[in-house]
Amino acid sequence: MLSLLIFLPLAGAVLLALLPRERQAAIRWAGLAASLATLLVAARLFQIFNPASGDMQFVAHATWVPTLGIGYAVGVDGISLVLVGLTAVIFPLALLGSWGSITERLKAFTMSMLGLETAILGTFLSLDLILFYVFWEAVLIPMAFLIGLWGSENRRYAALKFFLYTMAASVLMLVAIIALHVIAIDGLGERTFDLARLATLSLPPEVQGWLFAAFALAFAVKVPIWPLHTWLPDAHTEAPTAGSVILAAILLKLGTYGFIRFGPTLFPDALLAAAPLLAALAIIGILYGALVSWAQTDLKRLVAFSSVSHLGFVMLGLAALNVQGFQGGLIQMINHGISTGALFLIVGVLYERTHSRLIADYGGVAARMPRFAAVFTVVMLSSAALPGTNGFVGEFLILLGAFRTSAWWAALGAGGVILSVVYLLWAYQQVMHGPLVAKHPDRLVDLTRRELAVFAAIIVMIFAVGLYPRVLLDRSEATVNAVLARLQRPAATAVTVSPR
Amino acid sequence: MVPAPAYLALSAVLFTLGAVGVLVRRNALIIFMAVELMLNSVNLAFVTFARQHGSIDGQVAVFFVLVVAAVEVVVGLALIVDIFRSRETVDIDDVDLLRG
Amino acid sequence: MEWAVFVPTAALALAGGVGVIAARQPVHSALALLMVLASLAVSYLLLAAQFIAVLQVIIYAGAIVVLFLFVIMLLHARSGEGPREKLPRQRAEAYVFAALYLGVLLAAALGAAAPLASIAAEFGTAQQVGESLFTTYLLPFELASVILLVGIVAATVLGRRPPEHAGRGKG
Amino acid sequence: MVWPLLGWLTNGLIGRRLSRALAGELACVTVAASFVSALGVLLAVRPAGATDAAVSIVIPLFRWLGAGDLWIDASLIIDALSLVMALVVSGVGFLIHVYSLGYMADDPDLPRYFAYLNLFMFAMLLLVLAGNLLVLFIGWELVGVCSYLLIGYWFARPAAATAGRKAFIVNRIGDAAFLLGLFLLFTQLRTLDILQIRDGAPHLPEGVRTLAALLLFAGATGKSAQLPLHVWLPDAMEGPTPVSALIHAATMVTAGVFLIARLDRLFLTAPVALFVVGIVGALTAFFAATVALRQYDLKRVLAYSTISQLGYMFVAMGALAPVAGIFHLVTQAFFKALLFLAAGSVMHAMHDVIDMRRLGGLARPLRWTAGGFLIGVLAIAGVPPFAGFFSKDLILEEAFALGLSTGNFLPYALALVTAFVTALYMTRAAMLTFSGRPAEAAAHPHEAPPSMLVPMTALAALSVGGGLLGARVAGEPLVEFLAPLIGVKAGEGAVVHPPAGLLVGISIAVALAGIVAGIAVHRGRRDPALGAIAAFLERRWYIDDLYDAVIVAPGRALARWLAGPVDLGIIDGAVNAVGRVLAAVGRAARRLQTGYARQYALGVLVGTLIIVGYWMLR
Repeated sequence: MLSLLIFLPLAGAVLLALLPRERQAAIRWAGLAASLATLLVAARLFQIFNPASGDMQFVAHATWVPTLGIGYAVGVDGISLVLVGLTAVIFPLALLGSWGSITERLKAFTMSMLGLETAILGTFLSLDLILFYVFWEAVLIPMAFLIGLWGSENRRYAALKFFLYTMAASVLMLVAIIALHVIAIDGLGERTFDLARLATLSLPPEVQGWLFAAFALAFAVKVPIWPLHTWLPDAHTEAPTAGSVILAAILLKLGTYGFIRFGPTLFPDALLAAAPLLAALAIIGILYGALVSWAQTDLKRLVAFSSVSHLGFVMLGLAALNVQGFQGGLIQMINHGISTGALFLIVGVLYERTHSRLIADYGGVAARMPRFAAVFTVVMLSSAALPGTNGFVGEFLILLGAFRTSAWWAALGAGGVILSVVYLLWAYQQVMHGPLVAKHPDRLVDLTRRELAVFAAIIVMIFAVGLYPRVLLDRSEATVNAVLARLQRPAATAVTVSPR
Repeated sequence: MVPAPAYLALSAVLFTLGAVGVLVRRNALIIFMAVELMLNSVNLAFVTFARQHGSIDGQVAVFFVLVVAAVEVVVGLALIVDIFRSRETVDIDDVDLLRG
Repeated sequence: MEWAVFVPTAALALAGGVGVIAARQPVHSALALLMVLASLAVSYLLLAAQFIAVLQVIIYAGAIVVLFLFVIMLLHARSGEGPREKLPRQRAEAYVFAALYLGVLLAAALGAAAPLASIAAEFGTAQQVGESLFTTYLLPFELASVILLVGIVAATVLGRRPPEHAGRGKG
Repeated sequence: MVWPLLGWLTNGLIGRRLSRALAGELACVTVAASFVSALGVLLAVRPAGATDAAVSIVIPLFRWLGAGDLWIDASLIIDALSLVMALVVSGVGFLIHVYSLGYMADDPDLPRYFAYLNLFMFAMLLLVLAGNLLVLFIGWELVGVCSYLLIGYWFARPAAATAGRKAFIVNRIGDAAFLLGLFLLFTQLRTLDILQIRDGAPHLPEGVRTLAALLLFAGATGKSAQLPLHVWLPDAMEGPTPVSALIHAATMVTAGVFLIARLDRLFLTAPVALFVVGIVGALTAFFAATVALRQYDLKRVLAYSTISQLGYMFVAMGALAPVAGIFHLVTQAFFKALLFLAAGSVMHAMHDVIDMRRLGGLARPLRWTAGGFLIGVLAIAGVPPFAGFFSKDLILEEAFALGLSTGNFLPYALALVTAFVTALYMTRAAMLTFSGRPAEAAAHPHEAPPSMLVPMTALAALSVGGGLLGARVAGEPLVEFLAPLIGVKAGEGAVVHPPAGLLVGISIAVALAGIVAGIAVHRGRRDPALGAIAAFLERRWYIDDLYDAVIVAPGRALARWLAGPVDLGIIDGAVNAVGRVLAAVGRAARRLQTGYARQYALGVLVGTLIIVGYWMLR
């Protein structure tokens, strides 16, 4: 089941390779079909998933490199389930959203997208550290292509920066993975990279600290946690619309997912010790991202920095280390995927029409594009966490969780709630309100039917999550409890690690 | 009976001669011959050890070295001919395209 | 008795080795190399490696040296060394390090003082080597054939005259 | 409550296809349906409520979200308070919808207008009927959004768009505090259900109660435009006038007052917080009234008077008399909506001229409007028997009583002075607008269409008679209705009763004096305040300027600084510096690659020498 899910997009990409590159329409439809098929499988998974259990479900094992104990192991629990759902939903939308804007090397583009989907799903679902690492790095390749080949003016620089920055940080994670493996040879008496097996190790705090630091660095760059965020605005700005959407909606979640998946499981003590630091960085990220957004002149950069702010909320929720915080962080990951993805699509709509991302080049657009204005309003309010939309559920739970850990965290985080309105409304007003300013007013035609369909789906999700978040929350609750339970585990049966 | 160290010493001297040839000469052909010299000195060491330990494995290794040497010479000489065609020289110092 | 054979062959081999690296003309080098190879073949016989000795003569002396000579003829047998030494310190450094190297190697060689093992009469015959090759070393043997194939293909490709400067830069 | 939601959905989604008239009428019908529903519920509850008005009917809807020990049930609550509020909201809302039909008749984008208006009605009803603080918060934020949308309705005008944004942001500041208050309550009580909080609040530690109450009050100051978060309301007058009447006078801004009444037991048991509430209310009332003296924009005068009246309501809350506050809330909704509608009618007639210096002599051409405005003025000034008199008087009495029992007469004194100033500036506004010479801008003033006049008439009637709801002579029906539910002063049975007659006399005298002074000043063509004070008032105590200088400008500068030097310079600079260092190392290493194969070979030899030597010497 899960393997099918993971490799379905890849299979689609392989099939695409057989299509002649001139038949653009066929390529588009085939790519969409592959991603929709994946969505169907994911939906079925969602349906048969047992929400009462906090364990891994649908686990599949296979040996891969037996001499080193590397295995192919996949499984899904409540946390990865919702993220898999998000991935499966966003990809068709992203493909639809860039329907007309990609005409050059369309086949390669679609194949990259599908390959990316496989890599991301694999990352979310793998239970073996090496497998995880392979998928984790595999994500970079199609993404760097997406930025570097279909991006705008400064794309080479952005792609290179993105690739090197995240790659460099991940290498340390590989070192830590190997270190864990070596420790496990002594501690468990077997060669293994299996997460469940490694989780039974109980490491001394000092070792945990170092290993966690290595993991955390890789994840922190991906999230990105302040001050490791500077690749993000460049990558976002230069990437094509679909690339930005995927990057914001899903790729950043890999980092936060990593924190959830590996932090409590492998390094509970280190996580407990690092939580205040993470929270502090998260809060700085929230406020900093919001303030810097306010000063941007480029719409895409603005949205990119808003991502820094939003992901700061996610990290704040995770650092709270309680149920509300975790659940809120999880919901916020989904929200950010939906809302920020939608914001990038919105910028894409404008860009497609006038080829400018500068805020100053727009004004009074609402008069010419009323439907677009309505969509923009809803998405903006969702991003600003208006109650009733998805954003509120996430921020409410996060801040509540943070409040229960430390009232000051929540108070500072609430400052981000205010600032988010400041920059979003500012940008909205500059672009949509006031007298009409545009280089080519006649090109500002309202949303097409296809775009409307994409946004309709997004808006439905915004309100669905906002009004009935239990669809997601119920499924992840048991898992979150199980994960958090590990943090309360007494540090018994410590394995002595012999220095080599 | 000539003891093993004598053969090995001969092998060592031949190897060093080959190395010096590689380092000092600039004619690609001669460098190649010096390499052959080094390979042969190693072969001698292999055979000596095979004899010393009474194991046939050393001679098998020589067999493989021979194979590799043959291939190397064929490919290497082809390369030299190719370079000569394009640059009219076999001086190895004139071939510095990979200079940084 | 064996010393009487070993000392002259060793002396010939050494002389040949010096000749290889010292000769002005490549042709002389090739002939010196031939001398080394022949001397070594005799040594192999002394070391109970009849099969290898035969191979040495056939492949090296018969094929490889001929190939060298062939190429030397093809390239007008010019010395090929340019008039100017571009690496002035290379020669001195090479001698120093080579001497050091020789010291290390000799130390290793003289340290391996274990007596020769007693061996059966058929040691080193083609039969025995072949048996080992086709049982224990079957896979490497097959791989060797692949290497040979690759070499043939490579030489063919490299030796082919390119069709009119396609993609060939003169730089 | 569901009705306006339906209206919003239909108008928002397919409004463009509907005929223009239909869109408006549909909106009116839905709101009317809400009103009728509320009335029906009232009548249904009434028999039970007559004996036991404290009963609260909770209607659970569905379990909204849950995480750990947090469970939020979306539920509605129906009791005396929420019904009163629902009736006021839907009633005034209905009248204003009807008025809008006339006022907005020329607007090209009518369905959008009514969609927003209906959404607002939905949100406001959700707010007043919410059974859970979080649900209330949804309504609370949603009305803020509607307010933003409606203020910025004419988005092509930069001033309107900016005003809308300002309103939203200032509200958000209060909301953040509100949210923190919610967290505090939840961590203490493990629930956000309003009834459970009411029951649980008195058992909390004093400090927690005070802090929670203050945080929630901070939220209320944002929404109800109290000091120091009042700055958005005057700017909000950029919106269409019916919107100002509905949202920024009658309903939304009173949400803060409602919140305190809703959580009366929390507030009434936190004396420190209550003290702050009373003082802030009184200061705001006084401040806003004085500013109103020197405004020339008719709508801004009304806006400041709204702020001032809201201050009164908070005074009432601070004086342990939420019932009086709610009473004033109701009457204020009537007469302030009336005043705004009259002002709107003037604008309608004068082609959107709103500067009072360019108006004048309109009493004759706009007979009905002028009459309505006059009634409103009398009501707000507190002249009997108009509605404002009774409610304002009740508050003054309670404030006096508070002074007697605690020795804190400041709220009473300020409130009394404010009453005088209120009468003064309202008279001034009325005189400037309606009497005197016809102003230059008076091209061809024409009376408003019936769709505008009828609601004004209805509101005028309510402004005249509304006071009876709480008047002592009529048996105080509203007070009777509400008192059992809220504002139970536990253990304060023996309150010192002030000499009611005397106080009433003082109030009336002050009001009349204010009116007389207003007329006199206007006649004498003298400005009521002089010199530096005038400038001070005209610049609204420099509060807006202060905010601009202290918060907005530095914030913007900080943002620019962070985005420029810090982000691009330092942080990204560090990243790129790493890249540059690596590139430099690469360039240095490049020189090792001479291209001479023999040199490489020498390297190999040395390398093997080192390795072999190491192994041999080891």
